[in-house]
Amino acid sequence: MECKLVPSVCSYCGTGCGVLFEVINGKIVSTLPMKTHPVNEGKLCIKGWNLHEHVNSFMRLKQPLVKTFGRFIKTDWDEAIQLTADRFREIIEKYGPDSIGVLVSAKITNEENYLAQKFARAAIGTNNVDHCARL
Amino acid sequence: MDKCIACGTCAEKCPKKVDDFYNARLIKRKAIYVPYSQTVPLKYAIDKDNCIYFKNGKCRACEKFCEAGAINFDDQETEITLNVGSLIMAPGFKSFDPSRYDTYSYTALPNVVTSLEFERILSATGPFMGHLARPSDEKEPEKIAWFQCVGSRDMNRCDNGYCSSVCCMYAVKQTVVAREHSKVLLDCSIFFMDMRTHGKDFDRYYENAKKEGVKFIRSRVHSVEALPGTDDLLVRYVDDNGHLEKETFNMVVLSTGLEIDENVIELSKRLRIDLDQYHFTQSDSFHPVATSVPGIYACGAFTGPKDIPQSVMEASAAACAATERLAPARNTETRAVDTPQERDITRESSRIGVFVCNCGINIGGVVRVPEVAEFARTLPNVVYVEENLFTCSQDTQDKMTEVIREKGLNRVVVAACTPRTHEGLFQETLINAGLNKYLFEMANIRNHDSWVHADDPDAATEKAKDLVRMAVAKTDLLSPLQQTDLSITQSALVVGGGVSGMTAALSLAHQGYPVHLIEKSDSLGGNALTLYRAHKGEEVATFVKELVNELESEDLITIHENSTITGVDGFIGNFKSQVTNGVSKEEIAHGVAIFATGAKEYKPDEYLYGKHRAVVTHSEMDQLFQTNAPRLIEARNVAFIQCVGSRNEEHPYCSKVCCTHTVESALEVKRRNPDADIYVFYRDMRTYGTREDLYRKARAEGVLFVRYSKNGKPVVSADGDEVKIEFRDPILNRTLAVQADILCLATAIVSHRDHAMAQFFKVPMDADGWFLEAHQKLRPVDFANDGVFLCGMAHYPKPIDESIAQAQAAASRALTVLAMDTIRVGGIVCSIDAELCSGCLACINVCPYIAISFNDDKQVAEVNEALCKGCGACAATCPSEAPILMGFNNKELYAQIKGALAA
Amino acid sequence: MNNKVKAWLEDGTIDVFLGYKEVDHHPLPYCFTKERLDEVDDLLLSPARYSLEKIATHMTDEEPDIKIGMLARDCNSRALNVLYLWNQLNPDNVRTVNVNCCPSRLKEHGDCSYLEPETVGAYKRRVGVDNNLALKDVEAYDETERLDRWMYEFQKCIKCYGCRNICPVCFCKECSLEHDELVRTGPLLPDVPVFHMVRAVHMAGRCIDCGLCEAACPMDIPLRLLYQKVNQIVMDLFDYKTGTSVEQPPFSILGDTVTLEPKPIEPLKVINNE
Amino acid sequence: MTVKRITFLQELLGLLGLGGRLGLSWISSAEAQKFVQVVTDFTQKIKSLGPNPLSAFPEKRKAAAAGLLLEQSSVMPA
Repeated sequence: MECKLVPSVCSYCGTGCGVLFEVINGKIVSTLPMKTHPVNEGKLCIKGWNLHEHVNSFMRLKQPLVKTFGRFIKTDWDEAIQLTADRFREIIEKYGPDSIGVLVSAKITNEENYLAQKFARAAIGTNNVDHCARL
Repeated sequence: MDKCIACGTCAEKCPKKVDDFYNARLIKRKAIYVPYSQTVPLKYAIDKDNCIYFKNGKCRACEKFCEAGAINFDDQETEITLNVGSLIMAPGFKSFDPSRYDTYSYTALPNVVTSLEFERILSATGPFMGHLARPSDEKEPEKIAWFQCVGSRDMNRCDNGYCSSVCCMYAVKQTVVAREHSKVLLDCSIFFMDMRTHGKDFDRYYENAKKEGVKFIRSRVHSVEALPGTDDLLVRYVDDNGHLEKETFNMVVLSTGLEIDENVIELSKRLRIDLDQYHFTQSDSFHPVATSVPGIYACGAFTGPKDIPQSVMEASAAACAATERLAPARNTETRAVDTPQERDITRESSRIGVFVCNCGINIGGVVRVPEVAEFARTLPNVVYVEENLFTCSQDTQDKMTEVIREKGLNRVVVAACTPRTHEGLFQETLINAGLNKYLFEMANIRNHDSWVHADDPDAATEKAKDLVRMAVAKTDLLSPLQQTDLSITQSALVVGGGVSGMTAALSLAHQGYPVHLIEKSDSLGGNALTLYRAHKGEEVATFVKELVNELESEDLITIHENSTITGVDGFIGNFKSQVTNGVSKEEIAHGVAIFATGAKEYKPDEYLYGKHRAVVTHSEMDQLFQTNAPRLIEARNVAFIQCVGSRNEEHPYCSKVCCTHTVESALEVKRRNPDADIYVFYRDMRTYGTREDLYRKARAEGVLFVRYSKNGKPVVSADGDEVKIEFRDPILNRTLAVQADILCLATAIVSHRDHAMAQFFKVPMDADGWFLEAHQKLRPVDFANDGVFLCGMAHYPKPIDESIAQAQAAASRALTVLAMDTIRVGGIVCSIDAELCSGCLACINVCPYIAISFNDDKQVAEVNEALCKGCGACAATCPSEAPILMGFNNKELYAQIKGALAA
Repeated sequence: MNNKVKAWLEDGTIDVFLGYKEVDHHPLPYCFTKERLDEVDDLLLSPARYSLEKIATHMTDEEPDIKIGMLARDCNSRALNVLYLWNQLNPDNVRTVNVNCCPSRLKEHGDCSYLEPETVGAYKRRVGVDNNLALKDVEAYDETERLDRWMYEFQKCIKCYGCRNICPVCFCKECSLEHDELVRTGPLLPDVPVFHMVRAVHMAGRCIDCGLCEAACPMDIPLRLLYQKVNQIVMDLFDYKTGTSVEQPPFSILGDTVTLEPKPIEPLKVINNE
Repeated sequence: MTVKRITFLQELLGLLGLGGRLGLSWISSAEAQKFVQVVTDFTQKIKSLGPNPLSAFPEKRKAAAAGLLLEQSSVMPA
């Protein structure tokens, strides 16, 4: 039996509530609010309470899919990234960089979010960047 | 008669008023009537002697108003010939007519009523709708007196020397019920000679009534007179101390005894049934339901005065005795019903048919039925609506069957009367149309609507719509429920090899079923082995010997002596019991079990018992008789003390058998030793029924009966070979003493308190250690746990004749299970969704039928369909809504509630 | 204490021990094991309370026979009693190190110092129910005032289910509060007051008045007061003190004798607001 | 059991100010008089208590959002 309580920060929005993941035998079974966390003081909203659910969700994407002939087909990362890059380039060439927008998620880290906006501005060349938890 | 739907219009319109005999002539009824509200079948009948049409040839009002066309003036009495193998006589009794007691002024004063009349006064369906009122002015009485033994224990003014057995208890009950009905604290007095509350839990009831303030006055009343200027009654009586007292009451109830009707005596003559001097059947103690004519059996008050539990037991006993010889013919005239194949509707979308009933004018006269039908059409998934005059009539049923087939209906709602009377009928129609019978729902727009809102048709119509909407909402979610047949092990296990157990075993074997008889000791016979004679004088030993012989020669009976049960699994029809005789173990499969584990004689530690040779118990006294001990012949004084260990704090019940046993023994001593002086110290002599004759005979032969009170017990001290008994004489009010060579203690009968057995078969035991039957009155030998039955002293102390009757009754009840090849389980039962069950055990704790068990492997609760009665207690308890009550599941009920609130 | 825990882990009395340990400057629940025995030296009594018994039930879901030791404050012990009773933990497999949760005013009644809610603001005091009030003060409000105040509180509910999630004695596999027929999915505010009433009813015979629900409520709904009322009624009606009565749960017919005889209905005390 | 459970709910509703709106009575099929009495009394009682106060609450909530709850509420500002 291995049971760990792993402190973390809720990834849903920008508030930054402290959470504890209850991990039993390597599986997250529950999320608890961190009592001593200065931000949430032991409270959570419904999204925070269910953080562990998207980790364990059977609907979670675990590898890239490509939509071909209207259906999603499993593929590998190299092909997926190559395909995406090719399509981006095509679109930029045809419609200009402002035709692309980047929407980032609260479920990734701050650093990843930074990278995402950098990617938008430097790699794509667009200012159309937004975040789902823009409070 | 088939057409009558008991709507009551005929009686409403009938112009002729007649005295209502059922309500003791306290009110009037009509010339067309139902004799009483519980009649089966519930149909109106014309009282030909009072009907205006039959007298004058005119009227026929009932015919005019009967929408069902059910009135038939040409109906004739017919004679039917039935060929039967045996006959059971259950003619009941007649309440004693107290008119001949002129001193009680029954005929002259309206407020002197008989107990049966008072019973009607208390009844909700009685003349005053259950309000306590006296006949003269219908005012509520504040003070009522009951006179006991009116027409019982009386050889002077009537020839009823017997005790009617039931009056003491019913009088106490009437005081308690009357006090519940009364708005003021009702003053109740019972004038009695001996309080005979000898039934199970009766003494407790009596003591409670005393504690609650009901007055018990030991006296025989002298007279009742009218108090001039009022409707009140002046009662004169002599109290315990010999003083003449006067007291005023608002009302007097005469506790009238039970008698056999002249017509019954007449009938018995025709059937050549021998009756005793009181016109009860002549039977010996060992064949309580037999009559002098082979093949004719009797039960109820015809065999002697008795109460409901005893009558119900005897009824089952008679059924058993009457069918024993007919067993080979069982099922030879059975016909099977043809039913069409059930249609599978699981893949069909809901197609609901709604049938709205006018019930003649019963509903249609108030509720605007066409409007309700129109409304029903607008409800979701309703594809067919029909309006009927009488939905329950046979032609409508046939049509309904057709419509279901034609329109492809898969769910049916009938908006009519109550499912209590009509659900079965409509379900039958569904079955005939090839639909599962649970795809049906009723909306009661009659009893709940048109009847109660007769003065407001608009509101009633709206309510009818609500009720229909609710029913449709639920019906939409109904799913077909399955019943399955479980096979039955057609053999019985009888626990206890006393007279009860042996009788039950033998009865079942005679009926053709194998029986395993478990006896813990090394011989059969039980308590009967110690007894000398039954109360009618028969030798017990001879009978037991014959019984054992018969038992041993019966091939179908396996006797397990020295054996005990160590575990029981299963349920009705499918029990498996582990039996061990100390050497080997055996598993017995059986379909039913009968408890006949008996009871034992209490061994007291008072009155020098065990310390002085002169002091014996009843069973020891019987040994003296059997061995014809010289002590008996030599004794100069023999004394008996009653209620030793009974009716006290430790055993707050009456042991029932001891008073009779004492009187019998006193007479036996007199027979052998006429010169002996005999003293009986008693609290109440409870020689009920015809046992009263023995009491009277004992007094006639000079046996002295001295009453003592619970707090003034006789004091016994040793005096050489004799004992000295000091006692307070209630009449002289002085302390006296007698010497006795033999002092017989009438000790209590006490329970074995076999908790293990109770647990094995999951049956309850009451505070006194008696096994608790399913219903004290109506199911006296059944347990709440199906397939387990009870008889003999394990139930309560009782004499040998009552034990035998109860044993036959238990066999009879067991037979109702054994005679089936299968039992049908399922339908409206619970099923626990294992996905939702968190194994908290709450449902198991609340299940009154012990139908839920815990599966340790899966850590979930599981329902046994054979035991589940569909009460829903588990579903109400479970916080996770894991138990699903079929036909009443949460979704269906929520839908119904939403339907109710949708208006 | 530490030595006792070490000894238990070593001799196999327990397989794991649930206590607290400081991680990243936060006192957090921690599961000590035989393999890392010296960590037991860091075992501490946290000023923050977590429901260790709830973690224990999650562990037994995985390994039913695991032997668990844990730190037990009075509220933890009461929760354990309830969980034993409802067959969610096996008392034979649980060992506790009882700790006195000082400073504690009325330890026996669970009214410990953790359960003193922060002083509420003027607005709430005016229109809502002050979390610091005693039950009798709340009951003293008149009928309409009571309704208004409670509905004000319930209407704040953001339906986070935190009260249920944190509750040490909520163990149902599927919660009735998620049944669409009872509490509709979607709408916020939840069906007032059905959500809270259903939960209150389900707390009968379970709530051990630990106050974790109220502490976890982001909207400061005075849940403790509500469930205190539940406990009081359970006490009055069933003569059952949740968490300390260790016999049968109250909602069981066994308290009365199991018979199908109709029993006389004892007159119950008149409802105070009739 | 039922009587206890219902009393439980009655008490709980009482705390929330919804007392008196739940009743329980045992009436046998033979006690028509009692049935009429009980239902009439209860209907009367419910009528005297007025319409379901909960149905008014969505409006109250809207009012609260507009900062009007204080005026609407029977609880007047101190």
